Amino acid sequence: MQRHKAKRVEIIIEAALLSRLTDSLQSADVSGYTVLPVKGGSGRSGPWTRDGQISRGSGMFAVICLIRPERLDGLLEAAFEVVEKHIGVVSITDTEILRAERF
Amino acid sequence: MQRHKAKRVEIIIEAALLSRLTDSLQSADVSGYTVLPVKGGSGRSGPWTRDGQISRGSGMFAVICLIRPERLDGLLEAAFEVVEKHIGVVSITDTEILRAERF
Amino acid sequence: MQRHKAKRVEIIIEAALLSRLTDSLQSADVSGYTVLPVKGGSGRSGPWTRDGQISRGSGMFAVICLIRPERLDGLLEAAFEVVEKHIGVVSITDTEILRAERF
Amino acid sequence: MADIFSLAAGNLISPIILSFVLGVAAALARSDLTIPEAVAKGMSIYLLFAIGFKGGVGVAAHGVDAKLVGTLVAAGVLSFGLPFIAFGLLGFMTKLTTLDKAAVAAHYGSISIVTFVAATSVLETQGLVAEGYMVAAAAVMEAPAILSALWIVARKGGGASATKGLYREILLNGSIVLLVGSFFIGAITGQDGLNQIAPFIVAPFQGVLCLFLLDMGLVAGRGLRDSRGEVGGGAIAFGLLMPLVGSAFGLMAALAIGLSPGGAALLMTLSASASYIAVPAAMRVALPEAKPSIYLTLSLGVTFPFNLTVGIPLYTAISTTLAGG
Amino acid sequence: MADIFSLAAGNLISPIILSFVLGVAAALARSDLTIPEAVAKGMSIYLLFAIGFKGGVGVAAHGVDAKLVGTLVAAGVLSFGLPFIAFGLLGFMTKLTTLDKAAVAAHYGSISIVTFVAATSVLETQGLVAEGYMVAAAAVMEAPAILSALWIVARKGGGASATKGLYREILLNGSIVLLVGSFFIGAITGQDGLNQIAPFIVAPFQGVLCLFLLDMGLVAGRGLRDSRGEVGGGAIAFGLLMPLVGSAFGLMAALAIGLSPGGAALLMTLSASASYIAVPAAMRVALPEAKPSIYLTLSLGVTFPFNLTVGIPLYTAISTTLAGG
Amino acid sequence: MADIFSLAAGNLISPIILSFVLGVAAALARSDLTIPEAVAKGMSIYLLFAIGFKGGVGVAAHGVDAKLVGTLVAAGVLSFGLPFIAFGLLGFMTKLTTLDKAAVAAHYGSISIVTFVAATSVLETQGLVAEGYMVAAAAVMEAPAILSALWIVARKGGGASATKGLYREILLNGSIVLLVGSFFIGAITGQDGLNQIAPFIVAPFQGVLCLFLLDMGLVAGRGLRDSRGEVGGGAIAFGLLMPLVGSAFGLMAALAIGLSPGGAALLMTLSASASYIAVPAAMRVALPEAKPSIYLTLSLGVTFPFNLTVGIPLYTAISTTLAGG
Ligand SMILES: Nc1ncnc2c1ncn2[C@@H]1O[C@H](COP(=O)(O)O)[C@@H](O)[C@H]1O
Ligand SMILES: Nc1ncnc2c1ncn2[C@@H]1O[C@H](COP(=O)(O)O)[C@@H](O)[C@H]1O
Ligand SMILES: Nc1ncnc2c1ncn2[C@@H]1O[C@H](COP(=O)(O)O)[C@@H](O)[C@H]1O
Ligand code: NA
Ligand code: NA
Ligand code: NA
Repeated sequence: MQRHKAKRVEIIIEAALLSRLTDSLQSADVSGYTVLPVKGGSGRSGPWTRDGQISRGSGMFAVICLIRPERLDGLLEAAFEVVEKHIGVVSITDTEILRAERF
Repeated sequence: MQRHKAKRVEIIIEAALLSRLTDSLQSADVSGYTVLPVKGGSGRSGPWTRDGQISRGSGMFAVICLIRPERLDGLLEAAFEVVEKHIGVVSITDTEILRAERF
Repeated sequence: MQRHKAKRVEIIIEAALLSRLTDSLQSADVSGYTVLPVKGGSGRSGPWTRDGQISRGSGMFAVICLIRPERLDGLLEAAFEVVEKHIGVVSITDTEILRAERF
Repeated sequence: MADIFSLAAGNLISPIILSFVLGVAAALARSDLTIPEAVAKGMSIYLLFAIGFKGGVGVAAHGVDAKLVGTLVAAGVLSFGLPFIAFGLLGFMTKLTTLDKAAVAAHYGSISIVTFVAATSVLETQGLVAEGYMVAAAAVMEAPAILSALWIVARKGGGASATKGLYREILLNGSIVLLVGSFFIGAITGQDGLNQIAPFIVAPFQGVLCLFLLDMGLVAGRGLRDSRGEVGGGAIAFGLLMPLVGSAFGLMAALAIGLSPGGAALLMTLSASASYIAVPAAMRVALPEAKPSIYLTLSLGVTFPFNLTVGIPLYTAISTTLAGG
Repeated sequence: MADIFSLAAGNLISPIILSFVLGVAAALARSDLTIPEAVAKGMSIYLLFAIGFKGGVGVAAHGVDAKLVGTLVAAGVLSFGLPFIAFGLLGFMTKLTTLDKAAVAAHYGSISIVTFVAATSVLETQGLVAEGYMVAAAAVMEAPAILSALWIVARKGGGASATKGLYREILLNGSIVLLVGSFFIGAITGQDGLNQIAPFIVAPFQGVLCLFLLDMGLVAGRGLRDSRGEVGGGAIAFGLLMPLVGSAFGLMAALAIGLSPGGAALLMTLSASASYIAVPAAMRVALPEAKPSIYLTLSLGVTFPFNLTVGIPLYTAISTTLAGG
Repeated sequence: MADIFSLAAGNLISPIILSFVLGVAAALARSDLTIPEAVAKGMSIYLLFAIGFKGGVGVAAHGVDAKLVGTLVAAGVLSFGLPFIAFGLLGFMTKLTTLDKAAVAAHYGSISIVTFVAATSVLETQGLVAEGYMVAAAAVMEAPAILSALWIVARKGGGASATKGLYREILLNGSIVLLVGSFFIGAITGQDGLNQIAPFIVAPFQGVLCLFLLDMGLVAGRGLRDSRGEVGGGAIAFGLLMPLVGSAFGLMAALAIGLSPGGAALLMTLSASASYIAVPAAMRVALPEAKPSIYLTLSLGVTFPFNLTVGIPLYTAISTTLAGG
């Protein structure tokens, strides 16, 4: 099966900012992403779990974008605009995809 | 700690097809996988979120398979049989695993 | 945007051991991780899904750690202490991160 | 006619309908109001269990009669037959592909259990009693329409994939199993059983239905918002006409069988309603190229609100007039 | 005074308060007791729907009068104004940064709907009736305080990011939409509507509130456990003083408007309470550098338990004395 | 004996049992019917809270007497002791490894709270009143059996890892904390507290139990389906015999203490039941090499249905005969 080089960007971000991130991605023409729920985690601001949150806007999500390598920079800029001042981590991994015409 | 080369295959697939995919993997002798819930996403068919679905069969899941490199092709064929006509993305990443005797 | 080499460690582990794993990570000075819920999976002990569990301690979680390459071994040792005798898989992938000062 | 309008008005300002309207309004205004998926599923399990159980108790109380068999047969025939009528109408009224037409047709042959539940609660507030086995008729009507649609596609040379296991899956889908199962539990334990759990399945029923319809409104409203433009005027007209056509067939069957006015209203409602749970899931497997944005928008965004607001009071009024004592 | 204490004692050993205490104790003891997020959200939707609906029915029953407008205006003024007082007090009592002070101030201008709900259920057990539109006052008070805080930060040269859409988001957040929406449903359907769904929204209300407060206790307890040390003595003193200050302003407004004793107690409670749902979410977007560990610990870990245990009985006693017949 | 059979038959066609049967049947037929995890946890929290609270109210009403202490001591002794008997029986009846035998034994010394809840609701429908503090006995019996199992393994030279924190975790696990906590809330607030929340924790209790047992049936059925073959005939025979043995010890203790017939039936039920929540979680940590497929199949797939259908009516009949007035 034909595979094509791509990048897998994983952004872990606060729930309150999720719609801002996806809007920003959309306006940078990144229309493919998948959002996974996050149950909890830990970082510089200490540990937390979702069941211990009462606030709707609380918790975090993981956003996964598969994207052609040449479009990576646009994506990162769009993401960074939102993530910048906030809690959130971004990682970029080399990957391969099937059916590249979709991306 | 001894690490071994492996592939990490991530398949994002419609809920209605999940059991077909796992059946197909099983019959291709791929008996190790993990299924993560997906909260929402966006692609060519537009954005969606799980809380906005009423249908049982709705939503998507992410299936992760760690597999020895030499068994990758069998896995991809088995997966592709199910994914082919449907919504869904497949990515393959180089990775390393501990305790290779398990895979 | 400046990117830095890092490792992405993904540990799939039983719910009953999650707090032991995160404690062990903390005491190895790994204070950054994200926990994703797992809906189901399959392995040597057969398939299962979360909706088919009644036990609180049941189910599994996926723990993702982004970490500087030089700190990987400490992390793996801390993780392995907990994972060793139990169900659970560990994979290590090369990745890149933004804002390395956080890690 | 005056009756129908006052009935419709009375129906429209019930907490149930207004909760649905609130949901639609919140979704269209892009509020972030959402009901968690698990809670929505929990409520639908509650509603199915309650409605099935009460139906079974009804049968235990009034006994099985010849009408029961007639009703179940009629239900099966309606579900098999209506997709062909829907497919034909779609040919006249829209330019959809064969696949899309067949998929939509399957939805209209099948039923919406929430519409059925809403109808039973309208009947209740009007003091009309329906045959308990109407719940069984609802269960019977879930699946056959899917077969008709696949048969249409196969005949037209479309690529329906008769994937193994699909039929088993449809027949054993959670809603049907729960509905039929709780029907039998109700039938076996009868009034005694009902007395034990009435404070759970009878008293709070209408209230839970409100919150459930709030969620349905949110989902329908989001669907409408996102699919603007994809569904043409012809298709929308179909979504308003088909329930009337379906209910007319339901009425004929009810009169032929001799159902009570309440039973007739429910059979009309079943025939008029379109599925948005079981059938979409089956279509994703069997006809993956058919567009969900079309069939979901029609069944959930057009026909469901139509039945909830205009349809149910209309069917009730007609059936009390024609099948009435 | 004796009255106040016996009232406070009576309040303290209610199932509601003890459930909260159980939650705090379980969290501090590091028990793994948790209520799933979806269930907690489901309960909060239930509570908002019930409280809004009952408020609307109250207005339908007693009619709209001049006091209603007065109350809503007063509510808006209180929510706009209290943050300035809070900001000033914080300047005296703590060494927080301007950003942190502004963020905390926003929380105290806004309201905690669960505190409000707990107060209504205390009133109920005492046979006090409040104006139905107090629910609308609660909705009015949710948002203005956020604007005041952003205005403070802008004046002090802080970096409030007036991100587009924030105001829309605040006004259309789920809690407000559900509260206002169900208020209107209650007002439209009136006593008839209430009769239909009373077994759902009236009878089990107190019990659901118990489980919800159990969850609040778990969350507050975990918050207290994790934030030990981050919040100084001055801040904690503020968290105990500010509700008294806020309630005094609420009382003055209530007396000026001429609210009933029950209504006065509720306006005092609203003014005394601090948000921990809507405002924190807005702060993460608008003032991301302000520390959640400070504002959440104060509003949820200090002021919420204070109001629940000491505040509500105190406000009720004062209002029945001063506004009382 | 005739009595026992008619009692058993009456019990078997209750909505509660039939809901469990429906769940098992749906799972064996591979239906996709599932109850979301969050909803199932929510229901279990409801059941624990309600049963604990009512127990506490019972103690508040009837007062603490010498029997209470006796019952709690007996409960502890039973939970410590039964694992040794179970371990011995397993040695005769099966070829399991020491680790697996010890793990299974731990389950049978501990208790199944849902079996307890089902027994209380059978007692209720028969008008039998049990001592309120039986709930406390249930809480006492959760944990000691785990210690016995670890002690057995340690003696036999097995590799039980006495991981730090395990004991704290067991004692503070959510179920115990909630059960004991709500017991105290009930005891403190008494009949007044119960009156406030009875429409929530009393009236709908049986109905919620039905849905919960539907879920238990689904889980047990799936477990049985997946573990076919792994659990031999000897082990299954143990799963049917051990509850009878356990209940005999429970009966002796009850007679010695002088419990009422209802109380005796509950202590028999507790002794007869096997854990499937607290103990499995502890075993995964302490004895990870023991096979969950064995202990879960036995406790949830064999003993739980046995107790639910045959055991509870049997224990009730025996206790009303022997301990009865
Ligand atoms: N090194 C890391 N690896 C994985 N996730 C992380 C890491 N650091 C932070 N996170 C996630 O980001 C959230 C916020 O991190 P922080 O801003 O450092 O408190 C944490 O709760 C984790 O979910
Ligand atoms: N480029 C992408 N990266 C990550 N997930 C994607 C991507 N494209 C599609 N998806 C996921 O696949 C689903 C269906 O995609 P589509 O078939 O393009 O509508 C989306 O809702 C996403 O969850
Ligand atoms: N090869 C694999 N790839 C991904 N996940 C796996 C794999 N093997 C096992 N798992 C996960 O680990 C769990 C336990 O595996 P096992 O111990 O082999 O039964 C499974 O239920 C899966 O969730
Ligand atoms: Na139909
Ligand atoms: Na306030
Ligand atoms: Na036992």
